[in-house]
Amino acid sequence: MMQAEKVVEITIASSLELIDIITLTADHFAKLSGFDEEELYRINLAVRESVANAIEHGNKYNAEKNVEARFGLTELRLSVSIRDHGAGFDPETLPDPLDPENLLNPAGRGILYMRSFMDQVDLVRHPEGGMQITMVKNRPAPSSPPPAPETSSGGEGK
Amino acid sequence: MMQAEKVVEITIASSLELIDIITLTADHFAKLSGFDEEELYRINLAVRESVANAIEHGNKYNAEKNVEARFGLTELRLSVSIRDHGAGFDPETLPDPLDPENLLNPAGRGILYMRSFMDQVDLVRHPEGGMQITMVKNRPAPSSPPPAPETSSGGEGK
Amino acid sequence: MQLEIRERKIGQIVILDLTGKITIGDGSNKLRDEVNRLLEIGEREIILNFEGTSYLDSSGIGELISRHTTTKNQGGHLKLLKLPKKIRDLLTVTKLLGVFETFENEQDAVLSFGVLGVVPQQNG
Amino acid sequence: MQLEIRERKIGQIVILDLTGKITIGDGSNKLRDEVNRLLEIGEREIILNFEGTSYLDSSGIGELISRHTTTKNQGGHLKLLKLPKKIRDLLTVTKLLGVFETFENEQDAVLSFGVLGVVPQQNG
Ligand SMILES: Nc1ncnc2c1ncn2[C@@H]1O[C@H](COP(=O)(O)OP(=O)(O)O)[C@@H](O)[C@H]1O
Ligand SMILES: Nc1ncnc2c1ncn2[C@@H]1O[C@H](COP(=O)(O)OP(=O)(O)O)[C@@H](O)[C@H]1O
Repeated sequence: MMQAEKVVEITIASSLELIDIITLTADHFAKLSGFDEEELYRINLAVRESVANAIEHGNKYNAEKNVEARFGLTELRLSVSIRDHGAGFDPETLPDPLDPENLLNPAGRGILYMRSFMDQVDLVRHPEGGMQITMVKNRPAPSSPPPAPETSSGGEGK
Repeated sequence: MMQAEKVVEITIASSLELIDIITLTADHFAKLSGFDEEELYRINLAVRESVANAIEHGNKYNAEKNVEARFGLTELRLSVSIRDHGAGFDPETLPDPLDPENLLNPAGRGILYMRSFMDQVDLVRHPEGGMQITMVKNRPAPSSPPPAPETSSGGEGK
Repeated sequence: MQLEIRERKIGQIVILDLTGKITIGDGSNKLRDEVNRLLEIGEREIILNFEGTSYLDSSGIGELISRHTTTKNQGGHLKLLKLPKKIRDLLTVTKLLGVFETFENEQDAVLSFGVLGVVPQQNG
Repeated sequence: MQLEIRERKIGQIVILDLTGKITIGDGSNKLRDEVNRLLEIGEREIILNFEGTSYLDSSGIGELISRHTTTKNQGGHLKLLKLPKKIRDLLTVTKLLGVFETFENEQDAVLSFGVLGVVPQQNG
């Protein structure tokens, strides 16, 4: 049975103590997606980095600015987009944290985390301002638990 | 220090397996609010009931219709609003689940849960359609951990 | 955690050990299916052991009532064992504590069925 | 879970047992403050025991590097003990495994400081 994308959207104020709300949702989605515990951990870390960046570099801890997250789950992949309302930046210009001369730099590894743990990471300026990061991870091949189908008759899919 | 309301908004598709995303957020907020484990459990249950109603009675499991949740935390109270896109209903007309003649009715206790576990419950038709349930719970008096303040300089409040 | 149900037999009595959450959807459905299956194969004396579960939403409570009624209508008994305080509180709030027969320990629950349970013998 | 830090002393060596998450905000700040406090009161040989923590975001890694550098600049050593596989993997991804001295068991870590740790004596 073909199913539509299952979508959840979350908006939080720019507060570090609200990051967990988005990572908890990431955990839940990752479980629904059939990822194992190791991948859950990696997805969780990638999502944490992107939300932390949105709060820190994007919205600069301005509590009046929101961070918007969108989770989408299809049969094939899990996607997570994180958007802030800051000035945005050009990812091409970032120093490479793996370059030996940057190795002892205490910052600059967040995007490396995202790129290492997700299958695809796109960083774009949102047309209406702010940065939008979209991360995609392909779901594991449906072995034992198949991708949760959804009935429309009142039962729970999985 | 006076602080603004800390707000999180979540939109989910009408799927029972996404309820946990909203209850996990409720747990996180309830913890930030300083509620003890017992109250966490009750808030969690009240929120679960309202989201389940929105999916079941409001949106009638139509995956194209969303459920929208809004959490707000101020120094004094935690509020949770749940809105669906169904036909709405008139809470005045509901049978009383505590009436002896309804006692063996397998349904009809969700709103009782909400009213028992939260300090205030308002059920109103949303001006643009659907039902909106707003539940408020007063925060415990700030004894040891004071209501988490938020710095704007990069540190985490609590 | 999703509801898990383990089945044990003591004489003619079936004990279902419940672990996890009994909530709308999966949890309630599983409980319904399991009790219905027992009734279909002729079981009539059923104990639900709540030691491993303390999360019961209104749909879960509804399921308890339905299974209680169905079992009774077929001449059987559905009894509740080791209710954690949290579930006892929920049954108090909903004024349902009087509807169910509840027990604190397993032996009392088993003996309450009368002769059927007097000589416990391990089955299966 | 928020980071918790327990402090032990073996001779001149301070061991910090870390439990919980080392992440942006509280976790990183706590680690920074604790190591800085030790340096201020003159401690120079520090072991961070990771047995109880496996969650380290990029801010936490940054904090490790900063504390490592600060300790070294003051003539001290910061060594890492019992890295769980998950944290080892993170240090591999970030090519930082070579930057830190890491140990699998506590005695090796203690002895690595040389004479200071040879005759372990329980303090405080
Ligand atoms: N959402 C964002 N808005 C603006 N700038 C950002 C954003 N995310 C990342 N950056 C920029 O990219 C740099 C690298 O980010 P990252 O790899 O996460 O490391 P770190 O956050 O430790 O600096 C940041 O220092 C910042 O300059
Ligand atoms: N969001 C909603 N939209 C439409 N009707 C609702 C909604 N929430 C509750 N109701 C109505 O109120 C009744 C009582 O709800 P509740 O107390 O939660 O018990 P239950 O869900 O078990 O029926 C429902 O059966 C339904 O008719």
